[in-house]
Amino acid sequence: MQKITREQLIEKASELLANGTVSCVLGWGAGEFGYDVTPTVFKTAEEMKTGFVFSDFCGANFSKYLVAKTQKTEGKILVFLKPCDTYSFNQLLTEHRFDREKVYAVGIPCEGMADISKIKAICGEGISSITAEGDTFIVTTLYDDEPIAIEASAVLAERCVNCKSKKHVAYDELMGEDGDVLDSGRFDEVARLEAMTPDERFAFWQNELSRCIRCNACRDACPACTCEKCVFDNPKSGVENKSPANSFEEKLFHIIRAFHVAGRCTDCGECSRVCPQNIPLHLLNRKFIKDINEFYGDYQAGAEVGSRAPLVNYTTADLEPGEVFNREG
Amino acid sequence: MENNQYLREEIIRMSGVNPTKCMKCGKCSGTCPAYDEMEYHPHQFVSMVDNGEIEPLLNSTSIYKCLSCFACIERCPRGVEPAKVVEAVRLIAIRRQGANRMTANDIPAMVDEDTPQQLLVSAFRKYTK
Amino acid sequence: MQRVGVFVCWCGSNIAGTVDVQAVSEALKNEPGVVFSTNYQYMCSQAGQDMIKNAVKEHRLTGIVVCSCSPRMHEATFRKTAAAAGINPYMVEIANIREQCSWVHKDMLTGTEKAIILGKAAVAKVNLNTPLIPGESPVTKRALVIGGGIAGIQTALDIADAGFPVDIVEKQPTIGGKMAQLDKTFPTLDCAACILTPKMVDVAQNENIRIFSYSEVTEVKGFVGNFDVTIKKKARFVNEDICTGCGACVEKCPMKKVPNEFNLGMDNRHAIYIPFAQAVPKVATIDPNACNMLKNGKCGLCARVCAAGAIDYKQKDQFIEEKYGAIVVATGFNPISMEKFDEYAYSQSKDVITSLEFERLTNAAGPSAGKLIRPSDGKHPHTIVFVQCVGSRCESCAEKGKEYCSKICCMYTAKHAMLTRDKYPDTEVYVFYIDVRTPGKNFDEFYRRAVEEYGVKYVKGMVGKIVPEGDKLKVQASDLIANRQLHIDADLVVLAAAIEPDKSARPLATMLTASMDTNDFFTEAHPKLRPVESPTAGVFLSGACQGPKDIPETVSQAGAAAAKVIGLLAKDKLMGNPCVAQSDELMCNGCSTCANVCPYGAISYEDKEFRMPDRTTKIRRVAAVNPAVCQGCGACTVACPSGAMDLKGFANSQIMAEVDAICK
Amino acid sequence: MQVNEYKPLIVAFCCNWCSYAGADLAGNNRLAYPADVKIIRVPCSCRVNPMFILRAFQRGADGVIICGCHPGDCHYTSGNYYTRRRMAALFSMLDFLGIERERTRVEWVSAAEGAKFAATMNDFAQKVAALGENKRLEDLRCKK
Amino acid sequence: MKVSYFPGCTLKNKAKDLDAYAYRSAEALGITLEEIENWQCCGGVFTTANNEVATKLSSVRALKEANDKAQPLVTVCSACHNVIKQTNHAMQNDKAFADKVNRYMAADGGYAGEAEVYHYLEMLRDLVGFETVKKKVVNSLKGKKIAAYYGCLLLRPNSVMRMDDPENPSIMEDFIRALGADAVIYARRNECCGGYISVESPDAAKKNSNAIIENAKAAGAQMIITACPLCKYNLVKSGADIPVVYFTELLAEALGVKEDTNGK
Repeated sequence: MQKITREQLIEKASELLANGTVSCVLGWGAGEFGYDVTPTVFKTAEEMKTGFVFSDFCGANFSKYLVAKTQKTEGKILVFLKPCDTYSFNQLLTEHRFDREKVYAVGIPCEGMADISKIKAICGEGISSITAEGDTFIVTTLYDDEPIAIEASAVLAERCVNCKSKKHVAYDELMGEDGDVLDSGRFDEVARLEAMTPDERFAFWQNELSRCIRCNACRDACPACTCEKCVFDNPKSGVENKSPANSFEEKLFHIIRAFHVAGRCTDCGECSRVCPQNIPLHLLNRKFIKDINEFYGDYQAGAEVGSRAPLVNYTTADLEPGEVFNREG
Repeated sequence: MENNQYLREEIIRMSGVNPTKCMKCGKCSGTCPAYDEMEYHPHQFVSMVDNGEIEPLLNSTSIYKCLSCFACIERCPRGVEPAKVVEAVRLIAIRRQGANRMTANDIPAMVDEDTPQQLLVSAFRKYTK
Repeated sequence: MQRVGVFVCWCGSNIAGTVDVQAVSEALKNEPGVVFSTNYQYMCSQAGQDMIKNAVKEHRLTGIVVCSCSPRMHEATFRKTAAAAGINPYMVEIANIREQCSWVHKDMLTGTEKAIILGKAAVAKVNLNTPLIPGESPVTKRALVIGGGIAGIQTALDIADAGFPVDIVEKQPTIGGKMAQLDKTFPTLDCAACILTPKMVDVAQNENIRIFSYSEVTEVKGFVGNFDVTIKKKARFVNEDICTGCGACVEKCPMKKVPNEFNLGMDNRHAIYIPFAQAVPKVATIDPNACNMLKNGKCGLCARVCAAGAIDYKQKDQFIEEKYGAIVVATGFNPISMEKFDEYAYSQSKDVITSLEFERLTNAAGPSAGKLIRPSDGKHPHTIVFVQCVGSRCESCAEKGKEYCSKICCMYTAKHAMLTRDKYPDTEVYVFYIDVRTPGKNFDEFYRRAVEEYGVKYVKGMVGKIVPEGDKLKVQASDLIANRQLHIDADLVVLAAAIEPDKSARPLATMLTASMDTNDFFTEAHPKLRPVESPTAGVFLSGACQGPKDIPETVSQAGAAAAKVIGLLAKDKLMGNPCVAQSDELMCNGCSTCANVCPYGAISYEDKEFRMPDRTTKIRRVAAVNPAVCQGCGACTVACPSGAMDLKGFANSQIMAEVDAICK
Repeated sequence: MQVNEYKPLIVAFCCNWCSYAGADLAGNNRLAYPADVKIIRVPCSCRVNPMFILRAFQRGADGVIICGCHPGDCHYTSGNYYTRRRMAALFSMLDFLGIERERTRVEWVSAAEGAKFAATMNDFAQKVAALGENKRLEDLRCKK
Repeated sequence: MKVSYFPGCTLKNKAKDLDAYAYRSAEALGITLEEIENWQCCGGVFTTANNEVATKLSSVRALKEANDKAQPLVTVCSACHNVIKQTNHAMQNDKAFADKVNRYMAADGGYAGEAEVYHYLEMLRDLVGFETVKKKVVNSLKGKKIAAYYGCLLLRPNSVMRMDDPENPSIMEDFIRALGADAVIYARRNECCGGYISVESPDAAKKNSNAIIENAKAAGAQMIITACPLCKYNLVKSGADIPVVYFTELLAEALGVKEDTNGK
């Protein structure tokens, strides 16, 4: 389903390793199952040939890893960036989180990534292999005799269904064609919730958030959450809280987290992708983005390096907090 | 004094003009090429509409004298766009039943051999609904 | 653990009338950290203060909570008491149980209950207080004034008179600014040169003042009391120290068709020139764009005739670095371009001029030697039309013009009209106005004189179009009072062009981290209470760079700015407010979010080396707050995503503790 | 009448330069407002971290109000402009989660507006009291 | 290069010259004018009220046709140009208006103001380039003092028309210079001739037109050019004693295509 192949990427990486442009490659490595991948550093072409993976399950956004990796690595790191990753990449540069000079970014096209939970919803557990054939996935499981064929479009990740942009906003080199910023319906779900009564909204979120096990996966995957020390881990912050407990921080973790990334969140959707409880966390971020767009004019974090986020900016004519609720009339 | 809020709002809505932006400098009337033809002048249109005094304007031939040359729109320092106000008042007048100012029967008397079609078309647009 | 003493004040019956003070002091005894709690009739009295001092000694208190009136009333008092008792003044917290409790609640029960909670909150906070010491920084006792117009001149003279050295940086070859171009000044009509040039001479002769003319500020570093400034002294190809200003070079220079900017291009000057007779410094300058010698090496006449040998074709731009304690911005204004207002035919007729051009035309030292003539044919104009508000008071989103009132035009137009009628009674003078705005001492009287005594015809209305035809200017305008359209055949039209800040102001503001409004006027620290200070500490504002101003207003603001500078330079050390932001380097991401919201430019970034647990080192960018510049608003603390930024005296943990205490 | 019996707990964050002085002025003029309102002094409304607000709610506050200088009058020139944006976003988010929007408010009160301060607090306290106890943030994550 | 062309009512009747010269000159400059099929009259003046819809449909249809062909829409007549450009601007910026229009347009498919509208003069300046025009001139008009008469419709309102500086335009002067003649600058070149008021009050139109001609003559003009049939009519009717011609005629003359060679 992806237009670019694993082989093309390995070839590009090998070439850049060979000519000394980069000293290592930050890429997707094989995980436990075919559909789970893990960020891996490859030092040689040989390592890549054995361990590098590129498939419809390589949704992971690697921008965040550059913060730590650029500190530890001599020479440049090659990183493959899908369009949505490039926004995070720029946002981190805006925040001076890594040295641009130490990265060689190759933009790669993305046809949208698959959501394994959607596949599991169809095939159940026990998947032993998934192969892509054209626009179809062939899934074999331990429990079914016959492989199951699934339309790729039916299991596209939510964030890819509502892809905001196929355009790369940062790269040193581009493989394939660049796309455009898309007019997606990504705020439709937020708007649907907004149209509910407060009681319905409360019920919705109570149901969603009550599933949280405070595993911190959302935070750990989020490219905006790169703080040297997270407030939730810092005893001095007054909100320290590491484990699930029936206390303040526990309940408001997601609100605080969403506020901390408001204006910085590029809407990459990693939080929801990695949530083991399938909580639609991205909706919190999108609510902030939608509000900010509506209150202060359209703003896309990471669209350009050095832009000033709306929450750390103002005009004298901004709307009043009380007017927020009266806008509809 | 008359204060027709309904028509005031209607004119504001149709024209998209905010008459309160006017600072009463008179530049519109200073620049108007049809000034002498008018009973009420561009600045008065803005001020009278703002005050809800619409009937005198509706009943005046001034509404047919604006040339739509947009000089007042171009030169107004406050972006008030008086010509749009005049236009809105004219439309309200002309949309009233039987209010056409010109009919096809009037035409033969007006034309000469050089009269461009544009002239008749424009006049018709301005004088009839 | 803190040892906290609680002191509940009765304030006579002011507090004790609605609050059971005994119950409050009893209740607070049980709070964590509290080792002593008492109440007294008047805590702020000498006896009350002594009670606190004694308790500090007796109970070895480290923190004090006073439950009393508003901290805005007596916080300073109790801080002094604490200091006298030997503990840090910032270890005092006040619970406001008078204004915000006993005075607004009626029954004893609710009053007492709330007072206890407020007391608890104060105790919870003081438990987390730390001793704070105001930062100190030295002050370089030298001021920089940027701009050598009347604003800069007055500021510099006042500072110098107080005994501090001042440098003026002026981008033109001479100081004097716009005022030097004016003819007479309202409302007294004394000649501008007569009152300005003596001041210019004073500047030149004042031992405390150095003039960097033909110079620009190119870099500013540092902060209040300690600015490092780089000044570019542009090459003028004349040795300033040797040139006597005799003018022999100017006379001999063969390039004499250079538009004279001092006369706004209405006549010409030479390639080597002295802008005007009273220029300070009175030295020649070579215009490199006009001089043949500099362009193609042919000529050299001026060097040959210069007896002093001051001409130096090889002179280069010089960069001077200097330290300053304070910087005054006095960059002034310019009339806006009339390019977009061609309904007034400014580009089509030489006889449509701006008011500043009119000043030059009536100035005895101007291109027509003070004789009012039509620039096109030199004839005497009989009908003169003045148009006010050209480009002022336009809609904010207008494509041409400015939103604000330029403030000075009403008065100078009245002046021009009056002087014209006075000198040339055969003229007819019309002034078209929207409103005549003349607030100011003797201003309206002045305008009325123009009308009543000098017969100037004021017409309420605006000119819509000017058509040059033949040797006339056909003015079409509205007369709103008479409700008619006027048509006047004029000989000369004078446009009162809006004024705007000098173009050099914007880049300068960036260098100074001083804020500007959307019109590029400098923003004051507080529009009413700190009108001559920029929000950036140590940067002061003088004259029209802050907003349109006439001469009297400019001079008073210039003096005020000087007073502020003197107040600063008089100090040997600057004591900061200790309640300033502080960044925890270990947690700081270096993301610059805090610097974005800081109104004072107090936050900078540096690369720091950190030792990691695995013994490697890591270089990270981290924020550093300059305590001398920070004013302690706390905007950065909320903007900071990692919580690295905190505010001393109002720390996250302290406020959180107050919240917890109240919500228990 | 029974509806209004509930005594809410209200936390008011007041900027030192305007609203806190406004509250003092209300006191000077003996303009009564419910004792349920407890004021915390901050140097500027922009010092109020959303975490403080959430903490107050979580610890049982029924309403939180932030008072600052009128836009354009900030002692620090721009602090309240940031407050305005932050709180617009935060309160909209709380509303999105189904928390009653009447429990949060931002009000600009100058040092001269003692009467406004008292009136604001009376009005706010009354509205919050009408809602009764704040359970929703408490219950947002109730394990079923 | 092919462009869509909206001639307008007058160019097919009383101002056939204006049309014919436009065709021939364009051809000489390598541009094919492709006339909009079944074009309808623009209505002569743009009704500024935002609830006036039906009168603007003909312009929208023309715009849509040009856009469907991915061609810019070119007009010669100032009035058509003004109406079509203002309509297009409203389609782009006034959603409520565009929605109403698109309800009428349902059968033709929607339109949202995507087309580019050029006046013939803008086409010469921006698509052809006056330098190119200058090179193609065969009969230089050297020595002729020609005054450009813009009138109101070409330039105003500038926030929509975006053709030139509305108070000090230069596009027609540059055009005149490209043909080798001298351009005469005079202040009334952007004042109204009186427009359709000549129906009701011929004297008022005459007063305006006279002032324009006198102003041009005082500035030394020997000829006036215009892009608007109504302007031309009013100027001529007021008793102009210098020639008033369409700019396309001048262009055709300079390009040497004034005489009809194709029997067109």
